[in-house]
Amino acid sequence: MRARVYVTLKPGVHDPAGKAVQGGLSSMGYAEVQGVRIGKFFEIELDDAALEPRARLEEMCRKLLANTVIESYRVELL
Amino acid sequence: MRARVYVTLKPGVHDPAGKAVQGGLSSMGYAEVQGVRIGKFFEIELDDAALEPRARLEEMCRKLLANTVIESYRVELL
Amino acid sequence: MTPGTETTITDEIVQQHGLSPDEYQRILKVLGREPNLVELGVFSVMWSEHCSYKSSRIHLGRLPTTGPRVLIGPGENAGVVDLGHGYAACFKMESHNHPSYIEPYQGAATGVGGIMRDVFTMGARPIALMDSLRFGRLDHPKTRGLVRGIVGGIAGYGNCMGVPTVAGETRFDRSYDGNCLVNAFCCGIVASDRIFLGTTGNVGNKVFYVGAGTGRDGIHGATMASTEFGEGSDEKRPTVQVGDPFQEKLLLEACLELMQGTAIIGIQDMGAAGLTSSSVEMAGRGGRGLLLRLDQVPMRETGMVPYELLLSESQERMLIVIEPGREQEVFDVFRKWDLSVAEIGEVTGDGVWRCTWHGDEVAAIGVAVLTDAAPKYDRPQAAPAPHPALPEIFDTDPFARLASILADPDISDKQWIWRQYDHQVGTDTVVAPGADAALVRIKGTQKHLGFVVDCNGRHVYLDPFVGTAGQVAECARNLACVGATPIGLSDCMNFGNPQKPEIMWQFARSVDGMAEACRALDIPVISGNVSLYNETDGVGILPTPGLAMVGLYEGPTPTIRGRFRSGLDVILLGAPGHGWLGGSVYARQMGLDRHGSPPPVDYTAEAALHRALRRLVAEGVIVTAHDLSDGGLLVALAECCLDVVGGRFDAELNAGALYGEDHGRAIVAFEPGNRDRVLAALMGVPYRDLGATGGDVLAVGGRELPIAAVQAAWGGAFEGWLGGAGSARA
Amino acid sequence: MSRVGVVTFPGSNCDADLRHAVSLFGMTPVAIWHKETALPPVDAVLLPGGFSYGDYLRCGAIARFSPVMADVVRFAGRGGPVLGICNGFQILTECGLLPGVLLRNEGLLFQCRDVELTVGGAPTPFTRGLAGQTLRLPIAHAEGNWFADEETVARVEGEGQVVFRYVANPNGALMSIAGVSNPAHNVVGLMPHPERYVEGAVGGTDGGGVFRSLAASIGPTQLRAEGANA
Ligand SMILES: Nc1ncnc2c1ncn2[C@@H]1O[C@H](COP(=O)(O)OP(=O)(O)O)[C@@H](O)[C@H]1O
Ligand SMILES: [Mg+2]
Repeated sequence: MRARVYVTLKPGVHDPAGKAVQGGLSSMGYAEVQGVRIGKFFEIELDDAALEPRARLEEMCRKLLANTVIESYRVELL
Repeated sequence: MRARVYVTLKPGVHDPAGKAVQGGLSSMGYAEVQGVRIGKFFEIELDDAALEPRARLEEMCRKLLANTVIESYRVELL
Repeated sequence: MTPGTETTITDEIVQQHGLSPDEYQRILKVLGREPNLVELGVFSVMWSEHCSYKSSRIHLGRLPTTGPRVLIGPGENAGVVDLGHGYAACFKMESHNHPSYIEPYQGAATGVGGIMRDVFTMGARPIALMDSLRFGRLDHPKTRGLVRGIVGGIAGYGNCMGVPTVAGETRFDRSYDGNCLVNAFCCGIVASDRIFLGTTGNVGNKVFYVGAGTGRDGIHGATMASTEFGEGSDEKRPTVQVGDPFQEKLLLEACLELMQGTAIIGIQDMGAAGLTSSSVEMAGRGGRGLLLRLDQVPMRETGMVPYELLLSESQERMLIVIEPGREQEVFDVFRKWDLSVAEIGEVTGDGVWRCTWHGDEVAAIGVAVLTDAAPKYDRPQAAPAPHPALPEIFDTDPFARLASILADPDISDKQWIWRQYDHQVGTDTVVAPGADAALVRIKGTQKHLGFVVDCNGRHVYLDPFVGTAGQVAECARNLACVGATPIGLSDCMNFGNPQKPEIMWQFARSVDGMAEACRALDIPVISGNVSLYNETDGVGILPTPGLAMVGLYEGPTPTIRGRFRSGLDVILLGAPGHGWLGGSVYARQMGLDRHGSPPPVDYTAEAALHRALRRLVAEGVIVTAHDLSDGGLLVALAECCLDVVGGRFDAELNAGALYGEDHGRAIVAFEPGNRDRVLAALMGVPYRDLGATGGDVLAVGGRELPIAAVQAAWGGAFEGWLGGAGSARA
Repeated sequence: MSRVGVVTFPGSNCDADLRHAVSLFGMTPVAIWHKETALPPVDAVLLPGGFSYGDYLRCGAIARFSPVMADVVRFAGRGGPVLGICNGFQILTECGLLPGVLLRNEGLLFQCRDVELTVGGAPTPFTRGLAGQTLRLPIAHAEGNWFADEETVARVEGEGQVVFRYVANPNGALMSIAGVSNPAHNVVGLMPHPERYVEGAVGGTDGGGVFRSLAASIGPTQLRAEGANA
């Protein structure tokens, strides 16, 4: 069983790397880019017999994969 | 107009971060996790009048957003 | 059927493995049969330039490699020099040029990782790193990205390992446009009676694999480094290895922990050509055979086959040989550090290197066939056509060029680079980057090690013998400026295609120049590395014999610095010089950098100068010492001033006097009250009064420049060019 | 003599430096492996700099689940002095003992250089007698950009939890915050490295105050001379 977890910075949290990418793109001539924010995602391979995978994954997000002070997460089962 | 660009390590390329997270999860008791690979995504705000956004975004990926030596990318227009 | 044993070897397959038809015939002869595909792969890496030194070996033998302090010279993973009181320094420099050009961040990172493994394999805890970098022109489209990626990779790996990067050098030249150089140096400290070697001991000893699992990284990496770049080299890209400094940090600590005990008979890192070359080298040194059960190798990916396992260059792995019965100690330590550990084979008595896969034999080759029988070439040499003479330069106002010379990419401030390196971790860095040489203390002793890495490729290009000899002198001079006496040298010979007689000539002459200077100055060469085929589409790099020198200073930590402060007298030590401009920064700014000849070296005068400098530092009678090299007298004075303090100095206002790069000179500054003690310490070395520090202008021969302008020219150039957003890639 | 625990996580690399500094100030350093489930008897716990678990996910995120951390949290709850330096600070924010998070530096690059810091007035065991002083200490980090939501910032400022503040902001940290404490002031974290500047021969001596303060806070000690070459 596979799952994907997306972790994004909450609105209002500073994203220096996103800003740098945006600056880089605009200096390369991509004037149409008006904003960039960077997130990360996890491709997780789960044991097929895993119980309550969604609940467990959300727990992993709260505990480790996301820092809920600044990040929000979304779990997708494939 | 918004787009999302996903950047993933190519299959076979070592993912030290994914391995560290997998190790962390398993020592926290999530025995069902058998593999973790980490990717990143860019949420990109584009000018509504942007021309050929997909082609331009793919160009941005090749030039900056992805390191095509070890990463592959996927563009999604929202 | 066992993968890799049934393929018929065709000419095409031989060629894809980078072996010439002659070399394949040699394989048939020494093996007495056709190799299978696995064995062919093994030959291709073992006989590659990178592993076999087939073009360079006969020349390296001319280097002086012994001395009263040398405990281990070239031939092991790194050389070892005795420091006294039970301490020894273990060091080596190595290139990672081609991988860094293809993937700058990972290429440079894994270069740093590799050189650290060479050092801790010997039982030494790494205490210092250096890096020597070469890039193309600033306005070349690839240069900026290469600088960012390579510096980022070195920082990423070295910082995570907790080893300070204390010195380095960075130069730019059009010849590196398509072939950057990344040379990494590491030094460790080891107890002189606890040095570990890559050997096998007795028949029946067990072979252990420890560290990270094996993936498909960098297969053919060793062959790649031995082939000229050109059209189509992009196809080799998937061979890039990704470094994992975290795993290596664990591997370092685990190895050093196991080394506290007596279980280890031999230990060898897996570097270029991975499992193959590490196991063959061990068997070779031990004079034994080896059996490897490849199916027991920890794997990171599924479906891997023997060919891949043998040729993979996955990082952060080691082979360990132990006596039977000590297995549990190995398991305990590596499991404590959460690392893979597996028993994969044993030492045999038949001198054959043998691999099996689930019980079936997939390779069986005599160890000597892979090592001693490797081809050795005495490639033809030819001196190139003489370089054009340096024309007389008519410059009505040479002083006015100071700002542009300070902003020259080879001269200007490289803080942008070394601020990204943790240069303090370990809390022993006495003299940090930015000085002539770094100085690192060894806690609990009065010993301090000086570190410098240097190469002036313009000088070497103009005359490989004299140019290389001059670099040896300059390295020793740099060490003397922090009070250290040279105890050993590690070199990294970066040259073009050795199949071209002019390149082979450059190489041989450079080796001879190094050998002469090392003999004259009494400095043994204890380790090194050769990187050939550094060219793109037929254009070779400047010959670049990177030299990393280590010096020893014993005594209370010195307070010497490279900057002036107010109220000091300044003198120039050494002969005044001839105003030698051949190969100088000044000549380059005039577009004449491939003209003339480099400055000659006077070993006797040089040695006397170094003795005097060391004594001045040890006696604590000088505040500042700085040697004269790139940019000559005026640049040296400007560098001592920067934004700290100005000064008024005497000098003739002609280009040779201001910017000549004659060897054998240094400036020192001292409190006027110490003059007598300073002069007494010179022991006959000639000197000349230059002037005194103070004020906020740099005044020379009646001309002047505000020190703010000196700082702006020197300090702003490099960072300004790199300006803009940081790299999006981490 | 006072015993000061220094935890080693996988990837810690300033642990030996920290033990060296502790011993220079007359305290006994006690090395603690992160897999220990209980702290040995110690008077204070220090979390060193480095790259625990490679800093791969977020700095300090995985280390926070090391077995020993549960007892560190209990120790802090009992009022025991806990100091996190650099990566140690990141671990303390990840496990919630300290407010805020440490984001990537504004300039994105790792920075190793000296900064000037002013010391706040809170009565922490690590800053006794230092309030109001300006210290020159080195930073060495890529993720030292302290961030918190407005409410947290207001609380941290209001309760006097700002222990160190940069004179010139090197990394984009909110309110130039370089180090904070918990509300009880017994847990402190900072990005700069006081343990690196405790000897005159190597960098400087401005970090010495932190260790002298700790020594004074946890018991009688015989201070060894500082500034001398070990
Ligand atoms: N230019 C050189 N001068 C002196 N010794 C050298 C030189 N090049 C290589 N060596 C020595 O040859 C041996 C093999 O080098 P290398 O293949 O780079 O080692 P490794 O396989 O450990 O990476 C080492 O002991 C090295 O010190
Ligand atoms: Mg080696």
